[in-house]
Amino acid sequence: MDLAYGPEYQAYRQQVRDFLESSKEHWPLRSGLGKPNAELRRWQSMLIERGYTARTIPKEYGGYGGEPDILKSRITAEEFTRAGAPGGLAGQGVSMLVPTLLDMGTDEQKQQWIPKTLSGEVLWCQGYSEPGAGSDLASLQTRATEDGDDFIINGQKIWTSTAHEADMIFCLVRTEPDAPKHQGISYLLFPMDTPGIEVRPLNTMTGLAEFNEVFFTDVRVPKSSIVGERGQGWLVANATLKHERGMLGDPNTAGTRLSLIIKLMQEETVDGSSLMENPVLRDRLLRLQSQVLAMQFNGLRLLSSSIKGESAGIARLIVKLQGCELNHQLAALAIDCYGELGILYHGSPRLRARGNWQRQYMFDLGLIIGGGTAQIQKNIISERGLGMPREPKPASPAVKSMAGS
Amino acid sequence: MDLAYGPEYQAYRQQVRDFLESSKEHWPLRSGLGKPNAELRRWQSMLIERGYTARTIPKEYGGYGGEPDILKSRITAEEFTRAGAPGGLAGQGVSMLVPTLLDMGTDEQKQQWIPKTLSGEVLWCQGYSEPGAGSDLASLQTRATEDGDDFIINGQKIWTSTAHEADMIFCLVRTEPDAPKHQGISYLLFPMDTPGIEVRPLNTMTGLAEFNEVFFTDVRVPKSSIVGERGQGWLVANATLKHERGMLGDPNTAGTRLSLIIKLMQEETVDGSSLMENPVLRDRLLRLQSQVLAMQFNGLRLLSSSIKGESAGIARLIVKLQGCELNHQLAALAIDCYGELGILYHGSPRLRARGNWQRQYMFDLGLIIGGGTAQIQKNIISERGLGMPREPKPASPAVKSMAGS
Amino acid sequence: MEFGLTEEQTMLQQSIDRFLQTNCPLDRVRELTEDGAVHDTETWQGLTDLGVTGLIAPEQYGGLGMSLLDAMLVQEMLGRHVTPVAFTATSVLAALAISRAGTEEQKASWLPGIADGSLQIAVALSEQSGARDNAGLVFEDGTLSGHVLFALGAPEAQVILVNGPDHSLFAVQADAPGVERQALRSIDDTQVIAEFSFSETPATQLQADQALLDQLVDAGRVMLAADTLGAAQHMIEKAVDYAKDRKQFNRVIGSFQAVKHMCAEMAAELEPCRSLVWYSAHAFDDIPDESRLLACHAKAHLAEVGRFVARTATEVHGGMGFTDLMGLHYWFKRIGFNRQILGSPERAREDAARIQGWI
Amino acid sequence: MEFGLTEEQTMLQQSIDRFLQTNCPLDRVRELTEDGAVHDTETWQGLTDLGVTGLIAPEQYGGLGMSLLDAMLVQEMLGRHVTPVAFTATSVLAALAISRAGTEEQKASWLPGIADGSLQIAVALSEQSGARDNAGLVFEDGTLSGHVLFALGAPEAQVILVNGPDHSLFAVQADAPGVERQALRSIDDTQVIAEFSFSETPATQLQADQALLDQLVDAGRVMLAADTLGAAQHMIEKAVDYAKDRKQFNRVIGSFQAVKHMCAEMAAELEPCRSLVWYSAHAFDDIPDESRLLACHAKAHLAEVGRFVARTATEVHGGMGFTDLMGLHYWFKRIGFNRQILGSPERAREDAARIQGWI
Repeated sequence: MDLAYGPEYQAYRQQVRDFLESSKEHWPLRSGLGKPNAELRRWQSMLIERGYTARTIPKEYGGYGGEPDILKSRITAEEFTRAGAPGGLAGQGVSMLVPTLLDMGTDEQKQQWIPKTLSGEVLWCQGYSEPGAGSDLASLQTRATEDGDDFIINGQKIWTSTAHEADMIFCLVRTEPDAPKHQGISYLLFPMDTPGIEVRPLNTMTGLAEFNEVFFTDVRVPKSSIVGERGQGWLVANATLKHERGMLGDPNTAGTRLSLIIKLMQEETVDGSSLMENPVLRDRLLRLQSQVLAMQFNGLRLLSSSIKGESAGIARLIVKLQGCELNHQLAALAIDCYGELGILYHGSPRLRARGNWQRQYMFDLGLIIGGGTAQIQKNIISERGLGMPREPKPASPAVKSMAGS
Repeated sequence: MDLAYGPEYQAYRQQVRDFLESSKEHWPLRSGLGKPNAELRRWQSMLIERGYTARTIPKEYGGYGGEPDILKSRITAEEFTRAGAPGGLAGQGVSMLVPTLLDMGTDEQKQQWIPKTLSGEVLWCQGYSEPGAGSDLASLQTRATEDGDDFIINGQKIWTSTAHEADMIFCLVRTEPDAPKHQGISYLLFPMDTPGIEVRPLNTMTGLAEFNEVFFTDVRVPKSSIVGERGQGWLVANATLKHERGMLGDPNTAGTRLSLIIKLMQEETVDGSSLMENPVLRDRLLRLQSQVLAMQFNGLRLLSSSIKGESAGIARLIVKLQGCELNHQLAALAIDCYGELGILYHGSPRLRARGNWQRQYMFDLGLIIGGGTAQIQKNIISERGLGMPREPKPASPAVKSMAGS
Repeated sequence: MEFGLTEEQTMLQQSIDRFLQTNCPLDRVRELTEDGAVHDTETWQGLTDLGVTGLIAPEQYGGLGMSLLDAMLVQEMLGRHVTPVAFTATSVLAALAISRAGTEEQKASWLPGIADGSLQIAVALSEQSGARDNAGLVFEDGTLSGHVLFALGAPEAQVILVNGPDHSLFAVQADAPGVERQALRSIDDTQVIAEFSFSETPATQLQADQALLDQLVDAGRVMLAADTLGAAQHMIEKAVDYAKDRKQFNRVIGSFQAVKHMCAEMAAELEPCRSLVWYSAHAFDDIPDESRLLACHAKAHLAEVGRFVARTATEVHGGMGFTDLMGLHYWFKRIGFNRQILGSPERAREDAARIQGWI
Repeated sequence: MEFGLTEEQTMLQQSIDRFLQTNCPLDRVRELTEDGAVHDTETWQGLTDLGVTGLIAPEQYGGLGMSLLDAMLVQEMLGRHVTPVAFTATSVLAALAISRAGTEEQKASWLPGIADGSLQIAVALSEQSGARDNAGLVFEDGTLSGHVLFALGAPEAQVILVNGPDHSLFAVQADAPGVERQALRSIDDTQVIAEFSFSETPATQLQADQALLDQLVDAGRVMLAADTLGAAQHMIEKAVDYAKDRKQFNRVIGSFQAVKHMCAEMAAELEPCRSLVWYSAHAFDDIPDESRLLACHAKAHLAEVGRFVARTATEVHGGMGFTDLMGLHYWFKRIGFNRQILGSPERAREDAARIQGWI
């Protein structure tokens, strides 16, 4: 057990701090997931130059070209958070498409897309989910039929964040309708301004349109847009889906929320007494603090396993399930602490924390559902983590009558 | 909404009170489920004479021969509880075999067994559950093979309370091994001193042997011992199993426990302060009080539905699930209130309440599991109460290979 | 002995249910509340025609003089249909306050308007369950000054009933000098809340005392519990229907044990709540000794069960529950609103401890 | 940076695991504890041979001078095998107390015996986490009078360490005049507790203060949390194995989603606890500023998760879990015992609030 990072890393940390200290004038005003402006792209290029983002991506594709170093990545993240500095670009192009292309793309595809994606010149959206295929993603219905050297795509995608601003989409479509459901899918890249694409904002319970629906009507795309083999899109996508699931439930989010709640309980009053003097709310806070600490230390354990290249087994499988639920419970406590004030929203007078707690309480529920519902997570934990059997396949009605049961 | 019982019932209540007041000298010292002594049998006969027990059982079978009257039954129960008076005999013979015989028995069987059972002359035990057939009771394996006019029984039963004292057993055995599993079972009555029966006490986690295992080795029983048709034992048993499930989770038990906890929280101290002054424990108490009240009022609603002969639907289906869990949670709170004292047991010095809370905490877990586990209860609520589909039958391996999937 | 509804009560509830289903479906609610909370005067008029607005007001003033149990049954249906009308404020709380603590003159001037649906009264009691942001009033020289938060009632209310210092209750004309109304916007745009500021505002005092204020809080809590009951019941029904219809992995999701058990747990938690709410309303009407305790428990318990149901029913709906498409969140938010107003569950339980003499 | 166990630590744990599995299986535990709690001297001897009893005692007194983290790993295995030895009392709490607050003479007289396993010391600290039944001591004229409850340690302990008035700590010879030991029998016969009464009993004072007493409570809490971790982990493994084996309705029950999800929930709750317990022990050793807070959280959180796992694993076992046949209840009760001793979870959380200056 050694929680110190060693002299090389201390030096690295200092270097990051110095950079952040000296670069304040370049910090972009807004960051986030949408289309980056010039200021943001300049910042991105400063970060790549120093290896603070795109660290392990080869230089020839516009990355820093460094060796993987989990500790350096973590130190970078810690220092950026501590300083309140905006990070590098974080859209789905950078986090999901780039790793996919590095793994499965042709040289040409890598050359063509990775540098522009990293620099922010091209913004991507992800076309995986469909209204009829939620937890059962592989049952997707969007179809690409052949027409000479092209595919003609028809169908619908949902939960497509940034679709309204994106230049390009990486998209799963069914190219082999007669193949078994996991084997008939291909992974395509095409521009969002291709004729026949319509984007409609998707409002959620938070009152915001965090997502979109995307409709395809006879959208013509050259067959050369495929990444990987035709019909193997499921494999291509799955290689990076894991990344997405691993990111949900981050214990550092919970840690930040916990600190905010401690502060609010010390500052807010009812009938003149601070909320921290309320033993029942305090006990709830402390129960959650136990869980936050446990998840943070679990995160250290995962980090340590990654450094050693070991599998952390169940400790990793549970992060999404436990982390998302914990975040939801923290938001619930904050709302309860505010009492009547806790229901205010939509920029109301007397609104606290810009309504973030209510928004998060609802958005967290979306996260509990999305990226693999809690039920799917529990299936995964029991099957992959504990080695329990899958549910037996149901006898289909036809088979049932054949078997006479 | 009218919670008053009306003049006829007021008068009845007074009559019960008067009886209890004037009969104190006859109250037996012990009651319960085991073999009744002379004192207890005398008391039982006094109660039958007045219709305070065996109320609706015809006079010719030794009952009171009254019309069913749910309110009178409830008033009787209320007044006996209030006075702390021992009730009538309550073993499985009275509560399960007698209704079964009334419903499905031959005249001869009724004549032969009901009067002796009601009077306490004959004590019964129940042979349903088996080690290999828990939630899936119909998969029972105890086999009865034919030998002339007799069956020869081999197999094992479990959870057989009072088996060590019982004179007779009502027992489910498989008489038709080749029939579908629900159709090959028969319901038999036979003496516990038949050669080949061995009773072994079954210790549970409470440290007591509340149950037994019963082993049958070549036990010879005449075929005439069957109640109902041969092979229809499943139907015969199910008619009364419902009664058993309905009895578990009684909200009055929870009400009594709640009162005891209130008292202990007012009386016990830590560092000189009463536990009621601890806001966190008090809040837990109040949460449980909400639930106890809700379940008690739900009980009133069920009573009202019964009087009107209406089905109470979900309100009845949930009683076992919610009631048993509530009782368990109440015991947990009591243990937590006692702090370190809460772990004492086995007649230890400084033991509180004779260790009842720990015993109940564990026994309640047995009740949550027994009589249909919580999982089975939720299946029932969702299927019968909410009309949700049953789980599809799994494709058997043979069928799967036929269907080529 | 009968623990249940009379035939008339069942019919009342059914007729409100049908009326709201036809006249104020979700599409209408959506449209009306697009820019914030409103009081739906058209639906109010329909309810007036059904006699509902005068349910509590005494017969001699044109009302029906019915019980809180009846009013609770109405509110349950309003929750079921997330109806944007301020029924509890005017027809229940104001009607109770004025008929119990009003002078003859006050009764005569306000109760007929409550009964015929022409008068809207806002009610500010929230400081009874904890003052935030230094809310509170002073009464000097026949005028009120200060502010009160979380007043319930229609934006166009002509009269405001406010809880003042020393267990007092005042009626203020909405257009009196020094009155300012500031709409507060909550997650739930189907229920209206506002803040009122007064500055040397003339006010008429009612003959209130702590007991009356307690009764008003009790009645309000029972009504909020009933609203949550109706909303949560509806969410369960929607979840069950969705689960029977939606397919994943070639099966309706309602055949997965995990989904079935989520639905079973919701039903198992909510069903006993119905009896608790019935009893608490009945206690308010007929068993005064138990009324306060039961109101606390109904409010607190429905808040907890409501939160569980709202969340679980949304989960059963998967992504669809999270979007605006099906509008499930209208119920989710209504339940969330009811949880906090007139005392959080923690507060209501603390009150319950006090009522039982435990602290 | 490494958040995990060293190779040596893993080997230590594995060797204890193997030793206990071979030498103190459930059958032996059953037999030994049939009439109440005992300290298993034979297993203790085996642990002594493995060097475990002197783990904490400093090297100069024949011990190994290792860390609480190492001791915690041992205790986890003792919990895993529900081993009836009083390791925490003698080898951890007494060793820490004497090496940190003993005079040279006191160290020399007791630490070697701790190190070589020949000395058993009982430790009474429970009044630090709340006095019940007027427990407490007075110290006058060099003697102790009064009584202490819930002392941990073997029945044959030769020395008793007791927390006295004004943050003091005393050592008493078990055979000194006026000492009475009364065994308390708990649900868990694998752990020994007793009450001691003193009547003008000569006692030797150690150089303790509140800080030292806090450290002892912290260490005790971490050890109890580790014990629950080991016991709960074992219960999950047993439940999973049982579910893979037991058939109902022609399927192994482990293929039912409800059963799978119960197992997944247990694992999801318990797995992060491992890191919490590791960190809390590490903090005791190396990050004193965080030590007290972490000990409270480890104790409280493992108590809550332990209760959930104990109950759920029993449910997965169905009726078999409830009977004595498989002995699953030994783990259930061990977890139940650990929950209450040295401060209930509510108490530990209250302490955590105080440590953070929140109250």
